[in-house]
Amino acid sequence: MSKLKYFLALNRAIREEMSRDENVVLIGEDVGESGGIFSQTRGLYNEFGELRVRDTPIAEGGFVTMAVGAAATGLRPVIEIGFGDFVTACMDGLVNQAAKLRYMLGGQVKVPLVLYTFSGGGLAAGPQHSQCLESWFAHIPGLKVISPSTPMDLLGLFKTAIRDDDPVICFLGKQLVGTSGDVPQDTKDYLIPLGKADVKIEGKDITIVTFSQMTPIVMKVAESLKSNNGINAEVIDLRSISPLDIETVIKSVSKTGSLCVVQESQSPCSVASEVISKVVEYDSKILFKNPLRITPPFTPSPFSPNLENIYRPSQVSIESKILKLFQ
Amino acid sequence: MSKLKYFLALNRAIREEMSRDENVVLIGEDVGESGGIFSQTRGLYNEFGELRVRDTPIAEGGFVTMAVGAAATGLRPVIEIGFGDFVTACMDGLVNQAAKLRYMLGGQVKVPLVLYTFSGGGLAAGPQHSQCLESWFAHIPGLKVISPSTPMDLLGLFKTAIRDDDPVICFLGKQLVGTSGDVPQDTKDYLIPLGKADVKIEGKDITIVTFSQMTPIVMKVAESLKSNNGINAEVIDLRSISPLDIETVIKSVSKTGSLCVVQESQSPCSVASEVISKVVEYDSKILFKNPLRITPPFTPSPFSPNLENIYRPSQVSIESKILKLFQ
Amino acid sequence: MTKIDSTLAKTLLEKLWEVRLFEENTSRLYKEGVLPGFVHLSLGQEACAVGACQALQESDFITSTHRGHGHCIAKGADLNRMMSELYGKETGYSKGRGGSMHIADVNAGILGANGIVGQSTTLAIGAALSFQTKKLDNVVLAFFGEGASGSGAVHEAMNIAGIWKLPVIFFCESNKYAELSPFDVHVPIKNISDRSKGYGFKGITIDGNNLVDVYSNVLEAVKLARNGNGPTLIEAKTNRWHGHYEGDPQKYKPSSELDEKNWDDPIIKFQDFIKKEKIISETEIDKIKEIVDKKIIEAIKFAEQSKNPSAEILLEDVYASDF
Amino acid sequence: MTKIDSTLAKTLLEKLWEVRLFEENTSRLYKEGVLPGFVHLSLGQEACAVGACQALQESDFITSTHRGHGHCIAKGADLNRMMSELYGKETGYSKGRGGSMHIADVNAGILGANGIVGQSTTLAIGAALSFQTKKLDNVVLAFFGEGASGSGAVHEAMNIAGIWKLPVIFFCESNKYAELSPFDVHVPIKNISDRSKGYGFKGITIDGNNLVDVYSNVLEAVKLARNGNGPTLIEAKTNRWHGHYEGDPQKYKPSSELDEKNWDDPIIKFQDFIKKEKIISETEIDKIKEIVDKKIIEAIKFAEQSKNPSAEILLEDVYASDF
Ligand SMILES: Cc1ncc(C[n+]2csc(CCOP(=O)(O)OP(=O)(O)O)c2C)c(N)n1
Ligand SMILES: Cc1ncc(C[n+]2csc(CCOP(=O)(O)OP(=O)(O)O)c2C)c(N)n1
Ligand SMILES: [Mg+2]
Ligand SMILES: [Mg+2]
Repeated sequence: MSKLKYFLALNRAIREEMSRDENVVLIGEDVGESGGIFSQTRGLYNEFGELRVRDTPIAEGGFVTMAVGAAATGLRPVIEIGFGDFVTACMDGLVNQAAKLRYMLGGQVKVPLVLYTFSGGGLAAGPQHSQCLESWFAHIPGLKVISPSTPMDLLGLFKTAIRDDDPVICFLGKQLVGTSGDVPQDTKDYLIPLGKADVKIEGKDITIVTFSQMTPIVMKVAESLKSNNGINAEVIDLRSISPLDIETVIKSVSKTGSLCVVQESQSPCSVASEVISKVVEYDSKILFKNPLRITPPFTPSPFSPNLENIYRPSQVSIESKILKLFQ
Repeated sequence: MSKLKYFLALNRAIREEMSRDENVVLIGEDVGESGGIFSQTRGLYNEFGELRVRDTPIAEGGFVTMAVGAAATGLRPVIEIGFGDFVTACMDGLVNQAAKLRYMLGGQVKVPLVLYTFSGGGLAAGPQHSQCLESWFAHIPGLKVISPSTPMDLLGLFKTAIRDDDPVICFLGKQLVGTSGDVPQDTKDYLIPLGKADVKIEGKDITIVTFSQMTPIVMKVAESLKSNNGINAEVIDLRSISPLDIETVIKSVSKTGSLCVVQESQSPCSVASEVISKVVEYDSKILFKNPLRITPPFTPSPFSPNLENIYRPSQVSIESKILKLFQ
Repeated sequence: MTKIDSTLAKTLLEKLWEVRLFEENTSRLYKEGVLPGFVHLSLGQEACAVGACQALQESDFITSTHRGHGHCIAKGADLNRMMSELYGKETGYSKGRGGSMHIADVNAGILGANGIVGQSTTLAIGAALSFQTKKLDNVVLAFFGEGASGSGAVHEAMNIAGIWKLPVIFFCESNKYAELSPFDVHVPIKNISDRSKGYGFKGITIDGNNLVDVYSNVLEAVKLARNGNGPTLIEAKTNRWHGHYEGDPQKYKPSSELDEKNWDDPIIKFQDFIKKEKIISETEIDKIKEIVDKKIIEAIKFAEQSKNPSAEILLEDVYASDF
Repeated sequence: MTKIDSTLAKTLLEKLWEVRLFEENTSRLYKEGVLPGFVHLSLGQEACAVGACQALQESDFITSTHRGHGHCIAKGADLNRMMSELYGKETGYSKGRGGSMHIADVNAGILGANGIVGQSTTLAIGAALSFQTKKLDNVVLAFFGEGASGSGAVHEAMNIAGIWKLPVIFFCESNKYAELSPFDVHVPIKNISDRSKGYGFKGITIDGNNLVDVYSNVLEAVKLARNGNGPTLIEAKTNRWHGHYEGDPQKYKPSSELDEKNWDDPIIKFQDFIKKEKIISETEIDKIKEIVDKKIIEAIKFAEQSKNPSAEILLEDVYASDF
């Protein structure tokens, strides 16, 4: 094992896969010579050249659908959309093209592309630069959605995503960019399958399901609940949003009898709604308490740090809501 | 009461509101002189003139954001997007502009616009012309979402939406276009408040929640369950998706102990997920059976009528799934 | 002017008739209630499809629109599988899952018709990107309409293609109407081709009903693109004889345009040219039509005898790998 | 050439300094860690903001971008409330909910800065639509960057504005960079203004560092728009002195561009002009800067003394009516 930063895990995943397969290309705004706004793509332009690493104009709709056309004709594009909020500009390419092309054309093509974007709050970036929109894509057949919380998961899932023959959308956590974590020494063929959740902490009293930037916070909550309140929470990091590893969640809830989903995204029609629905559809009797969603209030994400701190689920707010369940 | 067709209810709602308030304008592709592809806007161009009824070029992204700018400066635009699938082209205008402008600008503006679109399948229109995407918008604070199933509801909700000071997205049922229904004689001020579900049929054995084109089908299911199986289903037509009238659903489930949501949209992260989650969060003990979602399989909407008939929930398929709950 | 020899003339004429008769029969079958869904026909625009595709090689690609039958036929799609797809049958190109708006034959270089206006151009630059990146000398031709020219997608595609000098031809079938509304609702200038200057490449407006004009101009654009000199925008002025969709009452058209006598027929135009230049004989001309007639009847029979797609086909091909 | 009298010159110079000193102080405060989030400064581009807005009336509107401080100041926003917004305080224009990228003062005709590149133009045509529909003779000016010009939104806005002859001015601050990449990554031609022909209206490229040029060209465009003659596209070539955002290491710029000595200073340019034409005296010039200096200090004090937004502010203004 060695230590690697989250954004460098992304960089390494792309580099290794570009070295392995010359059909992998990188496309996006400022991913080229400048190396990206978080330095996430640095070095790749020099290593792979201007044909395989392309700085685009500001035209997310255009270059995402372009990538679909490229994927259907033999390339394996990796596309960057800087902020998760800007997916609004490329929905057609993802939803009406990438997700449906294979089905619509009778299976004649595959669309192996990966789109990654930095999502979520915590940087006082304001209402148009802080959203979490992964739930939209989980609603769409034909797409796969991942959201890794650690450098290791990012590396393993991203490499799998690049090798996957379907379109995969990867929501990275903005606040995680600079965080460090263990990764294997040799990662060349380090792959984590899509659709497998990770039980971060085992416990018998409550199942807390979460993903992306909320994972490290929820882990602190679990530690605190244990040492301060004697509550043993089981923490599940979904990692994949679609496919969703509901088996792991159900197994856990069957043991704990209690379910809480913590996410930074809005609550209605979301991953949290889906997890809860799937569990009670399976068997509503395994719940001994009412399930709980911990999400931001139903407002846009505010700029001012003191408001953003109230808006986003925090260790304190999560803890106090969970403790109420145990009163 | 008099009879009116669904598409003419839309026409009348727009006409009456345009007569009442000169700030109401109609904008969209072919909404003008030609009167719209389903004749839904016929006569409006002649009555209100070229300044207030505008045929746009094919630029959904552009004219939706334009409408946001217009709404923020005093107009009350009604916008048509022909098929629900094309909202992919105007997500930024709806989600990053319309939904957030008021909040983001400190409450200095309001954004009174209504966007309507024809959604859903049943016309063998294929994968890019049959989707139901209302769940995406219910996920977004700042937007309101409605989906009426009858001419009366369409008329009353749409007029309310036009008078509402917030952006409202209205998903109309494509298959409902030519259906007829009662409307009040004088509809000038006939308003139905947003956020109120309609109990279409009362029953004590199961609560079936639905909306839009599924409503008439579910009503037939309920009739058949009653006469053939002695099962009394309570049918709730949500009408509003956001705000969502969960009180009415909870009241019903408290009585029936059993919940089924039928929708034409995809299942994951959807209105159905939301309804089920909200009910069990409120009190999972009120459910005596596991809740059930009846939705299409997780595939794009196919063209061929025989596949589309399998894809979409039908009276037969809904009935047999509900009957299983009672075995 | 490009030389048209007798072999080429026969091919071109055969293709023209294939498009014409395929569309006429589709119109009839739709009217008879045999075909489900929506169909958008390209009657009157045959010279665009045939002229443009003839200038391409088999390994070149096209992308197409909701009005794509002509393009697909011209690029070499199989009439049987096309017709079968319109019927929604299992032997159709999309196994019945796509219908008229989604016909593709990737082996023949048809990346598919597409139901979202404008996206033919963005998908096209994607295929062009593949070719450029892999250092292949293939080119891509994107069909789109004058209505589509108002969409941001088309602008973004042309801008990117201009910057990267992608091997792509933007072929605009400027057919006077987009759905129910005329040219000037969509375009504030006379010729859309004027926009190419804004992207740093060549643009030209031509008579889209003149097959030889279309063919020779696209040939030139293909040469530029194949040699690494980037895109061309070709605007072909043409006419959509039928409604936007079959069944469209076309109230928005002046009656003169509805009168067949006034139609500028690209096939007659080409046949007149052939006759004048004495490239092939009149009997040969007639024979071509007869042969095509049979092929279409064959295609209809094929479609009718094909099975409806089975329930498994509904669930297939959503993903290429595990989900 | 437009006549600049002493009153006008004083106003212009004051505005120039307001922008300059506001931005310099913002830069300093950001570096000191006082300001949260991201800020994008318009240092070097002051003549664009001031010249363009001076050509408008108070009841005319502007729309702005992520780099909007200068535009807002020039159109008459209150420095105190602006600075307070950058601090995230309750007295800010957005009550602390928007920040640097969302400053608006609708009473002053500022429909808001916007964080989504390109949408300043589509929001602008919306305001222009309001004016045209209500038969008011106001106009709207949309600021956008050369990077934004590649987006479909800008094309759709210009096309619609061209067709409907909306009273709008498209003002492109062509400042050589979009984020970290130079002009030619985004634009395949020399002058973006060439694109206006494709939309049927006038386009011109000007020196965006020359205040008088900017002012007089926008005046002319405003006259056209106000008289119902539709849009103009003005491309003002200028320079972004600082990074894309404060903190940007700017490794992508050649060192000559980073050297202040090489900066083409619009304020010095304008002051030289004033001096040469003897419009106002040097002491007056110096006094203006002093006055502005005080205003900015005032604004910072106002911001610092303002309260952080209370929790209720988080929940307010999501909807204008019941939800
Ligand atoms: C994004 C999008 N908007 C609207 C439509 C509906 N629509 C289908 S065809 C069409 C008109 C297209 O006009 P044009 O590009 O001129 O092509 P033509 O039909 O004349 O071949 C429209 C508006 C669509 N399919 N996609
Ligand atoms: C739709 C969208 N894509 C990308 C971004 C990220 N972004 C912010 S500013 C910017 C560059 C804009 O360049 P330009 O239009 O030239 O304006 P300038 O920054 O030079 O003022 C980019 C890409 C964004 N905010 N919105
Ligand atoms: Mg057309
Ligand atoms: Mg710039």
